[in-house]
Amino acid sequence: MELFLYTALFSPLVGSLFAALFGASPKSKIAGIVPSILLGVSFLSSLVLLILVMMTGHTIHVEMMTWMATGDLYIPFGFVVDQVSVTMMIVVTLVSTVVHVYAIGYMDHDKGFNRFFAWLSAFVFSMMVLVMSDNFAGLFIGWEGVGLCSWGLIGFWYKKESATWAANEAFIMNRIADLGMLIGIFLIYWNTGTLQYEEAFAAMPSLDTAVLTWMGIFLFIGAMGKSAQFPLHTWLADAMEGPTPVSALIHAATMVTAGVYLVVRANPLYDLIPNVGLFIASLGAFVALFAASMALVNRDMKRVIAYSTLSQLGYMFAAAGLGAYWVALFHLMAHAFFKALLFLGAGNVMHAMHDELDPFKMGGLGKVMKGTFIMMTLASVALAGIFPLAGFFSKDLILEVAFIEHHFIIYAVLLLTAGLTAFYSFRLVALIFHGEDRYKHFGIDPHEAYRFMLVAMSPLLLLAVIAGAFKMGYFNMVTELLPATEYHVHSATTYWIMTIGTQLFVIAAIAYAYKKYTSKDIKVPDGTSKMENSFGYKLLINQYYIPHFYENYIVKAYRELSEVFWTKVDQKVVDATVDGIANIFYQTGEKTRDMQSGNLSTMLKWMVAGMVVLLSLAVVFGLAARHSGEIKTFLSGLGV
Amino acid sequence: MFEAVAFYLFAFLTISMFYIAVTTSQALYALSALAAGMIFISAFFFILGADFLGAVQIVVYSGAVMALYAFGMMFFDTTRDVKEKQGNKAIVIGLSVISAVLVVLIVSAPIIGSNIEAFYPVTEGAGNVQEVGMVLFTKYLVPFEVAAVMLLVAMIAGIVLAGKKMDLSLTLMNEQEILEMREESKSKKVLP
Amino acid sequence: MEIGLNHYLVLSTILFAIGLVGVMRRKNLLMLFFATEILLNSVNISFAAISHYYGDLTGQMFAFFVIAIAASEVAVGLGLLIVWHKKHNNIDLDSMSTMRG
Amino acid sequence: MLDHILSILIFFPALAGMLGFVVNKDSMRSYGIAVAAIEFFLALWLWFAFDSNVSGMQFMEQIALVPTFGINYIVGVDGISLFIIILAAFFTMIGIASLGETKDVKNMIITLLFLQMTMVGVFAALDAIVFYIFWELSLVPMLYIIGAWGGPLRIYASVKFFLYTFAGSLVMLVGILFMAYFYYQATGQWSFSILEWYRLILPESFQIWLFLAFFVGFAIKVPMFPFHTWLPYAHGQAPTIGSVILAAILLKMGTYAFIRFSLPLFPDASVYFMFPIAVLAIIMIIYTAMVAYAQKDIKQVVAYSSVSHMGVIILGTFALNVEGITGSVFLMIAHGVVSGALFFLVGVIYDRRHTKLMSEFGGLASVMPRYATIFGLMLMASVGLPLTINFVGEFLSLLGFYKQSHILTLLAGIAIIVGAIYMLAAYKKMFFGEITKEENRNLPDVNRRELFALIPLAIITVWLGIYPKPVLGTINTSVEGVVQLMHEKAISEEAKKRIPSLDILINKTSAKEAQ
Amino acid sequence: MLSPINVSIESLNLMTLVPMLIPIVGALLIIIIDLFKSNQHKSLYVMLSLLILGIDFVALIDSAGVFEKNGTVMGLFDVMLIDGLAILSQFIIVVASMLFIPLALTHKRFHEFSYPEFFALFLFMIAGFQFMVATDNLILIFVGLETASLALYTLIAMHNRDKSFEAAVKYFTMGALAAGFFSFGSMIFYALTGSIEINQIAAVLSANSYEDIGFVLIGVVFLLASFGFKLSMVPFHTWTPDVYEGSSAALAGYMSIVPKIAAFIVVMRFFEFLIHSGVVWLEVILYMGVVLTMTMANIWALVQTDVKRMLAYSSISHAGFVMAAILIGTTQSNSALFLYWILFSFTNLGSFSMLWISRQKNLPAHQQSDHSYDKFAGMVKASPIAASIMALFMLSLAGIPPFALFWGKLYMISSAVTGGYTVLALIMALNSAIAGYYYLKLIVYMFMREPVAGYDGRVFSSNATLPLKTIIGIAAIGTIFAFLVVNQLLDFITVFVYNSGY
Repeated sequence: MELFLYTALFSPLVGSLFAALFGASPKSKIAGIVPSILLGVSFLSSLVLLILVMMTGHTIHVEMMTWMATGDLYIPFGFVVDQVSVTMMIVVTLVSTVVHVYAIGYMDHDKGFNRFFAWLSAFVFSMMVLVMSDNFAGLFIGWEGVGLCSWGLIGFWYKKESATWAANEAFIMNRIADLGMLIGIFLIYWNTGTLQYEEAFAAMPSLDTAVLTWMGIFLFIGAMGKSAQFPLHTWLADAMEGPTPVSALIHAATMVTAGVYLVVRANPLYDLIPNVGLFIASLGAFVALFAASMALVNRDMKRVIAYSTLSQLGYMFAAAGLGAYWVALFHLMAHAFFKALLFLGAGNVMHAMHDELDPFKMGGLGKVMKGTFIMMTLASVALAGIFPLAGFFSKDLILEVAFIEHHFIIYAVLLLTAGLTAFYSFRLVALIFHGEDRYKHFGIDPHEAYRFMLVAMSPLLLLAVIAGAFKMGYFNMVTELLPATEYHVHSATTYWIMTIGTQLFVIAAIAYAYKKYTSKDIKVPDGTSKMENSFGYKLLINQYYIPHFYENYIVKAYRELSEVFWTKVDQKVVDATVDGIANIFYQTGEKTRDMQSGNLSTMLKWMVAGMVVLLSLAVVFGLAARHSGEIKTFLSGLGV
Repeated sequence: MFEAVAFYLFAFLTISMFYIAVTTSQALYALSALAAGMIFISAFFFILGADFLGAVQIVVYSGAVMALYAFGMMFFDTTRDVKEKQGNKAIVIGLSVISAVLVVLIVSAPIIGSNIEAFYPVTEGAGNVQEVGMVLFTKYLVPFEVAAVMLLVAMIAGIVLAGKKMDLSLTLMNEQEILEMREESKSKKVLP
Repeated sequence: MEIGLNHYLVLSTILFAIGLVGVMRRKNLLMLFFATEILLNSVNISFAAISHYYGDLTGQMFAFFVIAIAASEVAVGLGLLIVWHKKHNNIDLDSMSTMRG
Repeated sequence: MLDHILSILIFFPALAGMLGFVVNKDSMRSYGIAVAAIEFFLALWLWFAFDSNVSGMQFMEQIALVPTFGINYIVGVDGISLFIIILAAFFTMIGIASLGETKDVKNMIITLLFLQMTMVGVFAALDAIVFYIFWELSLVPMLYIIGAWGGPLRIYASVKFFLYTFAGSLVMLVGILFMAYFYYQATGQWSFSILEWYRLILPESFQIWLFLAFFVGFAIKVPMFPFHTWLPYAHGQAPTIGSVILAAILLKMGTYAFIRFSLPLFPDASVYFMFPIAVLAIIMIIYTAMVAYAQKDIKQVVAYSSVSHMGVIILGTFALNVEGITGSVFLMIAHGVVSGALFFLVGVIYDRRHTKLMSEFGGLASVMPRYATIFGLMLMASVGLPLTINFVGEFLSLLGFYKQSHILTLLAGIAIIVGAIYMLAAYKKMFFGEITKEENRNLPDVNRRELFALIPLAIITVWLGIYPKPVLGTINTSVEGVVQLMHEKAISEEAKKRIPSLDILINKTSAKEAQ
Repeated sequence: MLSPINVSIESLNLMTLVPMLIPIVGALLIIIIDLFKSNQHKSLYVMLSLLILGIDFVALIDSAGVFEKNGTVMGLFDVMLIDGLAILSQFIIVVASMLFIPLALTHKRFHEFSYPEFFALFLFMIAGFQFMVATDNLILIFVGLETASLALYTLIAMHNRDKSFEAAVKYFTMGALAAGFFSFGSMIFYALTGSIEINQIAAVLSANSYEDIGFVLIGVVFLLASFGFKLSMVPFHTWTPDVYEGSSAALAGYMSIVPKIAAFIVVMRFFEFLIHSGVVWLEVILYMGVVLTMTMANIWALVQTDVKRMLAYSSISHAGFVMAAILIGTTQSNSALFLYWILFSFTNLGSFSMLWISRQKNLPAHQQSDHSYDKFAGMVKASPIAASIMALFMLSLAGIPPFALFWGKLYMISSAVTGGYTVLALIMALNSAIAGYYYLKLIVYMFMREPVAGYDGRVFSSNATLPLKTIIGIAAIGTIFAFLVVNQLLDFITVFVYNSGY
């Protein structure tokens, strides 16, 4: 079985290295095909492992070799395939296989084709390390690895200023969170003496709650960065500068969910500290609403989807924070499928529209791109959570959890968000595929994507539709490891009211979106309409001015402070002090060298003067010595 | 009483002579005042019973030293005032103050240790010259001889420095010039 | 009014101080040499006086050697004086300051 | 031969350098490479023959030098110094091999060989005076390298470098002499042998003063804030090879000396000064990282980044536990490799364009993809990405210090953020974007000679990042010895508490192995 | 009446006089040779002097053997005092002189070497210094000092150019003032104790337990001023740079070593007992003097533009450094003084010799003085070996290990530490750092600067001949390999110093 494990883990690496071999040479198809095939292999191995885990309930734990060992510390490269990690493996390998195949078409005309696959496969490998590692250090390797690949892929079109800027932003923001994670790891090590999940979690119940709380907080800070939770969320929208397959894979399906995975993985810890859990849930709910609100007005197709991702991550955290780890994980999985699908569909549209991203400039594309149209619509339906698509099973469950746990505010927020989700999803669909063919004004001649790209997307479509069916099987498997809380509303009536109410609310939102955005009056907004000048709109389109705030008050301040440190402090204070000391000596020399006037008379005077000074000192001392008795009486008379 | 009168007289004389010697702007005055001061000093030696020393003082200074000086003065125009640019007077004044302090101190406290034993006591009944000879040629034989060497050194130094050979400097001439000079001096030697 | 050692010492110190003043204010090399002679001579008075009051001959010895030293210094000093005068035709101290700093 | 391998390692390059005067100018480069390669293989042999289970000194040699005054030529190597010696040999080799078109190449190579002698000598010396001799002597070749081959401000930079370090080490010399005097008082014998000194337990007040005396010397060498200002000048003006060796080896002398002298000799003072030094280290980390961000010259960026990383090393050293110290020793090697490589890389571009201003570049990624790749790898190593060599060291250093202080570690951890900021910004300025300058359009990519230096470094960077064990294990053994010694010597309660006793630790590990 | 005295020859210990008599006899011999046949080549006199000094050296070895066996020997009515200090310092004097005298064999002709009297005076001077160190009688010290000084003034002036006359006059005049100080100081001590022998002065003073401390201090001040002049302590140093600049480089190097060691011995003899009897004032004054001398001289050296002048200031600073040994006053510090001075001799003679071989007769337009820094710019291009050797001497002077002077500094600072003068040790260390700057400056000029226009590389060895090169070679070897002999030297010195009771 270890063979499958290693195959699943290292195939992407091999694929990456293979593609990297061609890194500097002109595009060659093989650099795309081989990694895709290898990912397929990885997927199949994961599947085998999944079946194995499902059937037998056994987990596989291997220790490949020692990584670091010093003092008390012992960190191996250890990998574990258990119910949680195998779920993640399936999600990761499946989505990435699809994305790889898709990207062969998508990146067809790009000069950096080979490089792209090297990065992409490397990302998959890192992600696999992240999910499969059996210890926090290994997790951290993957954690940073995906960060690196994300940097490389966001900034893939490195000639674009905005892309490289976004890449750096993403990396640095993630680093801020990584610091939290690192501190969390240190805390775990110094308190439990190990970084292995099993041993560490086993030791935790005996620890002080304060310590555990700190651990929970710091680990969650790590999760916040990777999963772009408020206030570290701005990078995710900017990350849309990367190629669309990257957005689909990294910024929708896999990497951003790593934070959720971490919380799920650390469930024994979070179970011990429900307060932190509640905080996580609240933050999740807040982010869900917050991100959804920004998605309402955004005029960048990919950014809308990105905000939607953010919002869904909020859902997941809400679930995980409330202790419903399996629900969070389930939503993670379902979300991965339909969101990746949505992104890939958006990619098709972009291709068709020659990289135009403003949906107001599209319209009526449904006629030209039937396949894409169907897929994106279904994905949106799934995202909105309409029965019986995947979203319904996972998302409604989260609502139920919130309800059952008696966190009604969270519930209300999440419910509202569900409506908003439906609205903005279908706003997008409506604007892109329905209504007038506004694109004609811009002289664009859209066309459908390659057929194999659509074929490649089909597994995702399928899963987005039917994933709900796996719920019970999944539940049975995963609760071997995670707390097996079943969430049932106590009374059937309430349940039905809730479910149907939610559905109706969502459908109403969809209908409203359709009504509003399929009308023939839709024009490309030019900043003149009343709505666009309203405060709310401005607030939302400017993302609550948060990026503005970051740019002006943090980035700029940092830059200026750095400049001050260099030009003022380092050069004018620290260095100037050193040079100043040296100069004191030199200047003293320059000033006093006149003492050596070269005139013999002056020299003689110096000599006599020196003697006289010594003499007067001697006389003073001699007098003092001779009259020491009197001086003493005198002083004592003064009371000294 | 005699001693006191003599002391004060000669003290006054030496002080004024030396004062003139260091303050006058006439080289000749200075020279004369110095010579006179030297002679007056010998008076103290006689008062103090150091006859030999007094004799030496007179011989060396008024004879040898002054002769040398006069010899040296032949080079200079002694009739005109020596112009000396004076710098900061404060230093000179300061030094005088300190000297005053020193004087006061020495006057106010007797310097002689109470338990001093003479290492080379004055022998009763012997003349000063004899005593001096006795000590000089036993204990101070080596310094005496070294002093002789020192005088030899001074003599050589005087001869070398004042000699004609110093007129032309080999240090400043290049090889060519030195050779030419050599040739010239040889031919000169032949001529007269 | 007994004349004690201290009288001689004070005298000697005064003369020494005069010598020092001379050393400091003289700008003519020859006159400067006079001042140094005064310095040495003033000390001789003290030596003779101490020698007298201690009844010890060492002081006289010292004075004797000081005289010898003074004489040799004169010889060398005069030599230097002459050589300088030959080259520069003056014996002014202020002209001797080519080296400085 | 193995008995004298350290002496051979020390004096072989100098001897070869001496003979090098005879070698013809045109063949000098080959001669240099050959000598350095032999030296490197000797160093490898040393590693091969080294018993990594022994925590004490190995290959000790002792020759009386001034026995009356207790000065002996004692050399030896343990896990702490072993790898730095190898690194020194390695960098000299690839440094000479990758030497570009330089004037007076002969002088340069001879100087480098002399420099190598001093470097190996410092790390092998076990007698304080011998250590001091090599320590000071190492300034001279470096002075020459910077001063003769450097940039426009080279003389200012080299003199500053020399005098600053010199002043510091003279204070250290007073400390050394004081220490010897204590030894003399305690035993009635003069001795400068470090191992002998280890047996001495000093009263705490003396420890503090002596610690400070040594600290001045070491801190300037490291260089620690606020003594660091010579470094940017030295790096900024030095030729590539000078910067490489300065960053890779010479700076390590300071941190190495902390571990060799300050910690075991003055355990109580080390604890006493732990927090002040940690604060300095944190200022170093954050402040210099910010200064690095403000730089316009890529070499200055790397130079300031060096200071920043040295801060982490200091922090790890003063964690005073096995994890931290091992981490800091490892980070010394890691930083040597990575910053050395970065300076090489800067040199590559400087050779082509004769400028180091970042504004002169932009879009290099498309012109010099291989260069960009290697630079990227080193950049990632520099920011401490896992599976690169730096991460292991930084992780362990910070981990170690976390035991001592949470808040300070948190602050120090900002290193990973600020480090990323200036490095990524610099990379972006140089490599990303459109090519704006016409001169950059046809720059040749890295050539074979440069690859000869860069590829091995890249391999080490990744290899030791993934599999640090052979190095880490050896270091660990020796560090355990040091920590145990410190614990045993510590007088104050505080120190006993701060410095872990290893009996427990050793038991634990063996228990783990038993399982 | 005076009765005749019988003195047995044995009790005179005439042997004690032998090392001083040899140079005197040698000097007379040279004069006599000149009398019979004048205008002989200077090499004859150089070799004769060398031989005589060699014999002197052998005689010293003999005295050293006697000292090791019998300890301190007094001779000739207890005027001569042959103890460890005397022997050690005479070794330094003689060896330094032996290293100096071949420097007369220059390629170019210089005025002084055309005189046989030069060599005679030189030998007389050595005898004078030897007398000065081998006695504790103030009279003999005075006479010896004057003999040597008068000869030295003449040697300087014999270089025969304006600057050397100026130097000689300055040196002479200030020397005369110092002589006045010396005699006045001696007078005060004579008045206080009735003796002019240092050990008896010490005995008497301690017997009456320094009741007249005020007068003691006044006497000390005068002696300090006079020896401060000889040792060029600030503010009595002003003659040093000018005299060094005015005299030939070789003689300047010689002056930086031999007269000073002689003065050090006297100072050590005189101040040691005062320091040890707890005269706090003296300790404070010496402390200040040492620090001031070291630091100020260093600071002035920083701003010099001429290498020889720089070296002059540097040697003032070194003297201050060594003066610390007297202040510390332990056996270790006194041994350190000798060790330092021996090592310093080699290095400093070497560096001055390097200047000497590059001496030009006529200065080119761009050059301000004989040995301005500019002259050495880019020297490594023209003569790399000469530049390297010069750099070696500079590094050694700066105290870079393992070169000679480092060991001296090491032992000196150690003695300060051991003696409880930690702050002083730190000041000494930091002064070495300041000094590093100006030594480095020359290295920078030689190795890192481009030569100035109109540059002629041959100038750096224009004055070199085989003997000069040999001397430089000896100095260089001594500088590099000092670490091999430090141990033996230290053993030797310590035994001698310790057995002399210092």
